[in-house]
Amino acid sequence: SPDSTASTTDSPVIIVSGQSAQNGELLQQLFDDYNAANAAAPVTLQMSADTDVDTAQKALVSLASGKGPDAVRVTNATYQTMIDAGAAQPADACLTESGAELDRRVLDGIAVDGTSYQVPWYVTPNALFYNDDLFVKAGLDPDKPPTTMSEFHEAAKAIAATGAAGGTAYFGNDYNFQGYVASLGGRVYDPQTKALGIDSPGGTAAFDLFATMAGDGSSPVYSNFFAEANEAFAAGKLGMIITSASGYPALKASGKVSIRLAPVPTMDGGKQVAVSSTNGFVITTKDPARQRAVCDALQTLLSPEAVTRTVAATATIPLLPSVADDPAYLADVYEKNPDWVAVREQQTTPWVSLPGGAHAEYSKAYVDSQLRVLRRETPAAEAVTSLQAATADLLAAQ
Amino acid sequence: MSAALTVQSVTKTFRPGEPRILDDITLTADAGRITTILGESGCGKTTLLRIVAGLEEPSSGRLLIADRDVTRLAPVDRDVAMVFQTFGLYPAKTVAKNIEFPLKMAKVAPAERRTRAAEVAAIMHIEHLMNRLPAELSGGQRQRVGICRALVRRPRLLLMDEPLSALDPKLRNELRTEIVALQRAIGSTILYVTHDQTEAMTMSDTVVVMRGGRIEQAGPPDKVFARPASTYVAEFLGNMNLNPAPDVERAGGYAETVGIRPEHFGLAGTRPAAEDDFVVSGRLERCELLGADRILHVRAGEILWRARVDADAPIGDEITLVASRDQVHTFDTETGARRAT
Amino acid sequence: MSAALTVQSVTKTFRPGEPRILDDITLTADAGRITTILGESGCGKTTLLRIVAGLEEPSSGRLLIADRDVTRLAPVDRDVAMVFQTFGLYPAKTVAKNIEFPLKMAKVAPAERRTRAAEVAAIMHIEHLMNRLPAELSGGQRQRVGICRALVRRPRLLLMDEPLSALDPKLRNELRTEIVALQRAIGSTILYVTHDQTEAMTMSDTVVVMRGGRIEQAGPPDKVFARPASTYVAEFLGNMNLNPAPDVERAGGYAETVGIRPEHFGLAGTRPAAEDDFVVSGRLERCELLGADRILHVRAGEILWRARVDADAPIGDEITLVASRDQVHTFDTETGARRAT
Amino acid sequence: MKIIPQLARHGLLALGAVYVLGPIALMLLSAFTPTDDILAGRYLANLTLGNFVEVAERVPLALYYRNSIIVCLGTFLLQVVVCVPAAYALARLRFAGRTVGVWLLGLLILLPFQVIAIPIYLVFRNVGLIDTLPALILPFVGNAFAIFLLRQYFVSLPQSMFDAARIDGAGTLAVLLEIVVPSSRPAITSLGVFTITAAWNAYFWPSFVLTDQSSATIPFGVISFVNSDAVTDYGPQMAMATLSVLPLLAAFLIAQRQFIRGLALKGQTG
Amino acid sequence: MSDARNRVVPMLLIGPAALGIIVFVIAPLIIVLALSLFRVNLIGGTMTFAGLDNFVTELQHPEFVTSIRNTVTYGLLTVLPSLALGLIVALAINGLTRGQGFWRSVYFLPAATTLVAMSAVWRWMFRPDTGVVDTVLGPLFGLRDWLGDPNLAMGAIAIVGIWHQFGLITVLYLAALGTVPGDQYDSAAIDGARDWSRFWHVTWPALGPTTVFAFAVTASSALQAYDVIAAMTAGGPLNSTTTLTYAIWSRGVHFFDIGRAAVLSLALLALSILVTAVQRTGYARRLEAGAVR
Ligand SMILES: Nc1ncnc2c1ncn2[C@@H]1O[C@H](COP(=O)(O)OP(=O)(O)OP(=O)(O)O)[C@@H](O)[C@H]1O
Ligand SMILES: Nc1ncnc2c1ncn2[C@@H]1O[C@H](COP(=O)(O)OP(=O)(O)OP(=O)(O)O)[C@@H](O)[C@H]1O
Ligand SMILES: [Mg+2]
Ligand SMILES: [Mg+2]
Repeated sequence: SPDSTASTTDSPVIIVSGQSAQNGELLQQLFDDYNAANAAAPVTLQMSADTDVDTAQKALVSLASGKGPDAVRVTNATYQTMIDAGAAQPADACLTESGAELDRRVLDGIAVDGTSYQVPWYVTPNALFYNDDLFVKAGLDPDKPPTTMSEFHEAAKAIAATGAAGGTAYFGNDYNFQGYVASLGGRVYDPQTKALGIDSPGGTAAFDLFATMAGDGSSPVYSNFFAEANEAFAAGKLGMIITSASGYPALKASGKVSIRLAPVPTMDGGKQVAVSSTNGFVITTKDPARQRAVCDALQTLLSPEAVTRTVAATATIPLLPSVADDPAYLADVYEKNPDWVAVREQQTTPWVSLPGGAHAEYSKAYVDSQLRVLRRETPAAEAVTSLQAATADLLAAQ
Repeated sequence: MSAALTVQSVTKTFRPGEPRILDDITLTADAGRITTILGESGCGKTTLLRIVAGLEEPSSGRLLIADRDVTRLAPVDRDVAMVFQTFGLYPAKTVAKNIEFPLKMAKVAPAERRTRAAEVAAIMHIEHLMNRLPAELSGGQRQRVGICRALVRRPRLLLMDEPLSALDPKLRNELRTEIVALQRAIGSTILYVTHDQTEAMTMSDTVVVMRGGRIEQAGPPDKVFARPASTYVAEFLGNMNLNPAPDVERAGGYAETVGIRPEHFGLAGTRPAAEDDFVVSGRLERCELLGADRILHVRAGEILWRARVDADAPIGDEITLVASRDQVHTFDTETGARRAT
Repeated sequence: MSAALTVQSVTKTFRPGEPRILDDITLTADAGRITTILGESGCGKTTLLRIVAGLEEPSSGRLLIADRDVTRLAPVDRDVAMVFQTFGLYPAKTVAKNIEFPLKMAKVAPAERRTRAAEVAAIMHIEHLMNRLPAELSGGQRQRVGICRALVRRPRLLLMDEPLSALDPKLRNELRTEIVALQRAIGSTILYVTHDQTEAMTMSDTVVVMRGGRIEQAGPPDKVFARPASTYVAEFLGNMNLNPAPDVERAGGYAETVGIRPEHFGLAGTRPAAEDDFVVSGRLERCELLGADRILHVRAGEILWRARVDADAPIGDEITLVASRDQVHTFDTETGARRAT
Repeated sequence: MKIIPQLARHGLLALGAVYVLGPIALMLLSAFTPTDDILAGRYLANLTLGNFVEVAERVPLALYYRNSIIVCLGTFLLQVVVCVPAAYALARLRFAGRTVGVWLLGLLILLPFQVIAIPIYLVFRNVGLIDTLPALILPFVGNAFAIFLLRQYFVSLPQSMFDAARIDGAGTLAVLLEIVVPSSRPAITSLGVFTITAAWNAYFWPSFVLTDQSSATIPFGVISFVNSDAVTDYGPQMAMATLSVLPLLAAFLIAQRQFIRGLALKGQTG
Repeated sequence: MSDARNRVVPMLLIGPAALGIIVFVIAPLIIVLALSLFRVNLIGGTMTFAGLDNFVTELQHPEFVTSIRNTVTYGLLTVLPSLALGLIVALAINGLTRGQGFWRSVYFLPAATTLVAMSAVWRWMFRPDTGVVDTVLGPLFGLRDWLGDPNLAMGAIAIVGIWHQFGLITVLYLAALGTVPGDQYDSAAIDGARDWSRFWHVTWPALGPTTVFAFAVTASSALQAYDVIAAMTAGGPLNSTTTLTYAIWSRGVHFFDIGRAAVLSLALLALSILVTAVQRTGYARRLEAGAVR
């Protein structure tokens, strides 16, 4: 067992990752290479297709029963939960020791009350993905993607007029939504003040936008966003989708559509801001020797080579700004994909999650509210109000 | 006498290519009489009855009921009723409902249904059981319900498939008498299947002996009993002694079997003897008391003879049995057929 | 003669407070003999046998087998075997395995098991069936397997509960003979339940007639037949005519029933008459041919008499029947008990 | 003359078979078709085993099969060992508490496992059974439904067989092993079908008590192709579904004769 | 055969099963009752007494009523249709002169499949617009995107539920039809009962015990519906397919709220007792005794 003191490092380091479909192969390769180079404490990667939330919860349960993994892959949706449960160990030392000069935005994203509890792998902002061919077909200029939501809406209408589905501004959770709220100067949740900002101009405007677009047919309504929207876009049936940049390889995989990327359109009257979610690993073992071994393994993710491979595969923001323009590393990639530069340079706001167990339930409540808005069962204003009230109850119950 | 039922050259094969279960059966049942079908297990009795009822179709041949061709008619349109060996009552219905059921299917009005059911129930003495379920009846009572249900439609022809064989002997005696009385009372035509000799002999106006899907012999019971057409019939009706003929009895050089009924043997000396009497002597091997009579098992060499004598006849160890010549039947050993005498 | 089985005052009640199924039964079965228990359905025959076997416990009373008290012993320790009406074979075992099973349970070595099973199978002529499953056998064959299984342990006492009633009449005759032969051959003690009169009369050394949980009469079959202790016994053994006595026959002022067996009637004039003969005259109502005999149904006023006479006796419409005085039984009408004569 | 109604029946059944077999056929077709072709509706245009190869690469199939087989057989065998004696006693022996027992069976048979899943989960967590195969087996060993099914059959066995066995000197154990079990093959087979199907298909309980792969059963393999939030890989998904379904289908086709005999209920629930 | 032995042997036989049932059914039932009174922190491993708090919170939460209503709806949508379909198909197969075995196998196949796997297939068949259901049935009935539509999703789940279990019901009924005494059909034919009367007066009463058993099987699988939902809709959209079972899982495992999940478990228990009670009514008893027509 990984926790038994006798066998601190001679058993493999166990790292759990869900979301195998999201860059799982790349992750496996990175650790395979690590294992090949360093046989002392090899990594066993336990990967599943579970969602990030399920992965975190299962890990928490096994940790509580005393036989958990050494590290767990997290996203912003689960990071806070791991910390609140006391499962995540501080990673500052490990980060410092690696000597990696991390992007400021990354460090901001992972610092909780001044301490970092994870070793990041990549930071993914959301971005506008659009289908070059459909743009042309709709009489739009693919070189001038929409920069505001009004333009986005117009473009969606034009595409919808061709018979394809227009575009989706919403997402399968509140990832996009948090960006829209920020664009109009709010914050869905402030960890410091514990204030909620769902019921804010940005929140209302976002829900309004979703409802209007669904109403005029320029946005399809997917009740199961992840399965349907991605598939529709990959199949060339959806013109635009605002989603995480890290989804790039999966969307690209079908090879049928000419994907172009652009920064997330700005909310009308707001500022351009994307949401960023950090994908990384929290160290969960409490055994110092094993912590060492885990840290050692995770540090490979911070090497310029790893960052290059990751970004090349995912269109995410490089953890190390220095490699971006380095001809030895990413310069080539950006040259080949000029769209990516704008995406990389977006203003970002970290995707926050609610503390403790509240996040999962909030997340579900959010998706339900969004769907009601999309189906125009609930007006936007009412939806934000009731969602905020329900979320407040959840926070109070913590 | 008019024929209530005519079966013409009926043949039945269940699966093509397999042997015939019924092989060219032709018979008539006289109106107002009881015709009994007799034969060993599996000889086709039930199959014949089911074909007459319309529950099976004949592979070839015709059926006439009261001179109307019914070969292709549904059971209910043939105006026949049937009493099953296994009763075939509806377990979820009361006795009254069971009896009324055929009338209900014929859309008879409820009031009349009740009257007619009560009528037949009275004939069979089950008026007091009308509200019971079949599960709450004894075997004899169930069979009476079955008969009532068959009678209530006043069918032209009543088919009964071993109606008494599942019952205990006392009930069997009782119901046998009741069935005959009933038939006398309402003058119906009955086709009755049994493999009980007593039933066949006592109840029927005609017996039909079947064997392997064919009719072996048919006629009034006393005639069949007196002149069985084969060893099969002789054994089946009256449990005849069938033994190889002693050398002196052989004629024409082919093997013969003699048949003598146990009750036709007498003890030598207790009856007037004739010149040509058939005589056997042997050792008494076993002696079964059968109420007023005794069955003596007498061994003469390899051969065992049974004789039925008075229970109080004096017997010793060595016994001589005598039968008069006209009670001695002879059969061809090979084919079992009666020798012309 | 030593008693193989003694039943002492055995009583059985299944549920407290309910009437007794067996009520103070006392009987002995002689070693090496066949004792037959007879009685109407539900009178407790099976229950008694099951108590003897140890399958049920008596509510009170004692059982001795070969003078050893076995009342509290498990079935297997009583040295009894049983043959069931419904065979009770093990469907998943071959015939050989079925027969060997009791020996296997007794931890007899496999080789010896096989020898002994083959032995009994030979007695019952089923050697060729040893590898079949019960489902592949006919009823008669199954029952023979049941008997073999009972015999193979060489039990002191063999219990048989209506072993033949599920079979057809021909098979029944065959097996009846085989069972008697077997019993003669190995000299076992048999307690035999039946409700077939013929079986009871022909096979047994002693018959025990039961009625409603009590023993109505017990004794050698000819004795019981000759002097039935009650109308119940008289009717059960030999189907006696039981009718109200004519006024002149009444004695002592209380109601009497006279009983005369059909075969003890003669036609007036065909036999020597005596002064005190019992005479009835009436109209012939029905006449049943029974092979060599005829059953005459003679109605005298309200009363119907049956008489068995020779099939060839001359008969008219008006008939006078005669029975000699010593063949006339009288019973108390109220209780059914035999009047001392 | 009875040809027409017979044909009508076959026609009706064939129509129903579209509903019944449709999904299975679609699954089989898709399993051998590349995902792109599936999406375009071109089944079998390019026959491939690639989906199966991909499944084999992405999930530890052998492990899943091994676990599923252990769980199925373990549950079934233990159930037979535990439930056959109980069902025999409830069907054939007279003792105080029998009526209560039979009555309780009738009550428990409808109790959804989900009602009690949480406490069992908590207990297993405390005794360290999480992520183990026994955790998937133990809760189903003493099973009311199994006892009910077997009892129903035992009640219909002829009494004389049991009487004969007692007279032949068979003790309780011998009666069970030599008489009851061999005579009850159909009932035990149908119990096997119920139990093995349930265990093979179970997802609710395993998703409760399993957090890692080591004890995961076949349904996890399927789920791992369903739950991803990226574009769905229909080909491998259907290949995995096929792989998960085939063993049971084969087993059923082999055992069906016995199974169907065991399902002919005669008696009552009591 | 001593009295002591008489008492000990049954206990030995019942013992292991009784132990299993006590440990894994009775005791957990008691624990559920207790848990509903506590606030349970699984990760921290603490339990604090909460009185009736869990009940108050849960009973006020829309999820409570919704999940009960959905469970009942699912039961209504699956139990009777499964019985009816199973019976109809069994009758159709039973009347065949040849091909009985073939059709029996065909109709049983779904019951032998892995529900989770087949749910994936079904989910795909229900895909909006491009799935088989929308392309074939959509134009006929004007319904689309079953799984995405809160009004249709439960129907879709029920279609899959019925699909998976009615073959088993068919086989149950077929087995029962094989044991209906033939002499009753013969009687009915002679008595003039044709198709419907014959079914109603002979077949249906004889199928009583099987109907009761089949009801128990389908009702219990309706109460336990989880796999299809987990694989096809995850309780959505808008909780329209959140049954009690799914709610227990999401509340207890997904939201880590064991106390309130226990309350939901108790609701499921109450529902199953209710169904059992229905099963014990006069009608069902008469049905079981084969005395209903
Ligand atoms: N439906 C059927 N399919 C095939 N063979 C059948 C069918 N019904 C009867 N038989 C066969 O036809 C033959 C005659 O059967 P039937 O039932 O008429 O005999 P039975 O004379 O009534 O015999 P028993 O005295 O035993 O009732 C038997 O060999 C039987 O196996
Ligand atoms: N286990 C039991 N519990 C209650 N009553 C029983 C039980 N076994 C038998 N009886 C009753 O005891 C009486 C005698 O039954 P038993 O089986 O001994 O009759 P039988 O003489 O063998 O009848 P048959 O000739 O019909 O076989 C019957 O009234 C029967 O209902
Ligand atoms: Mg017959
Ligand atoms: Mg009896």
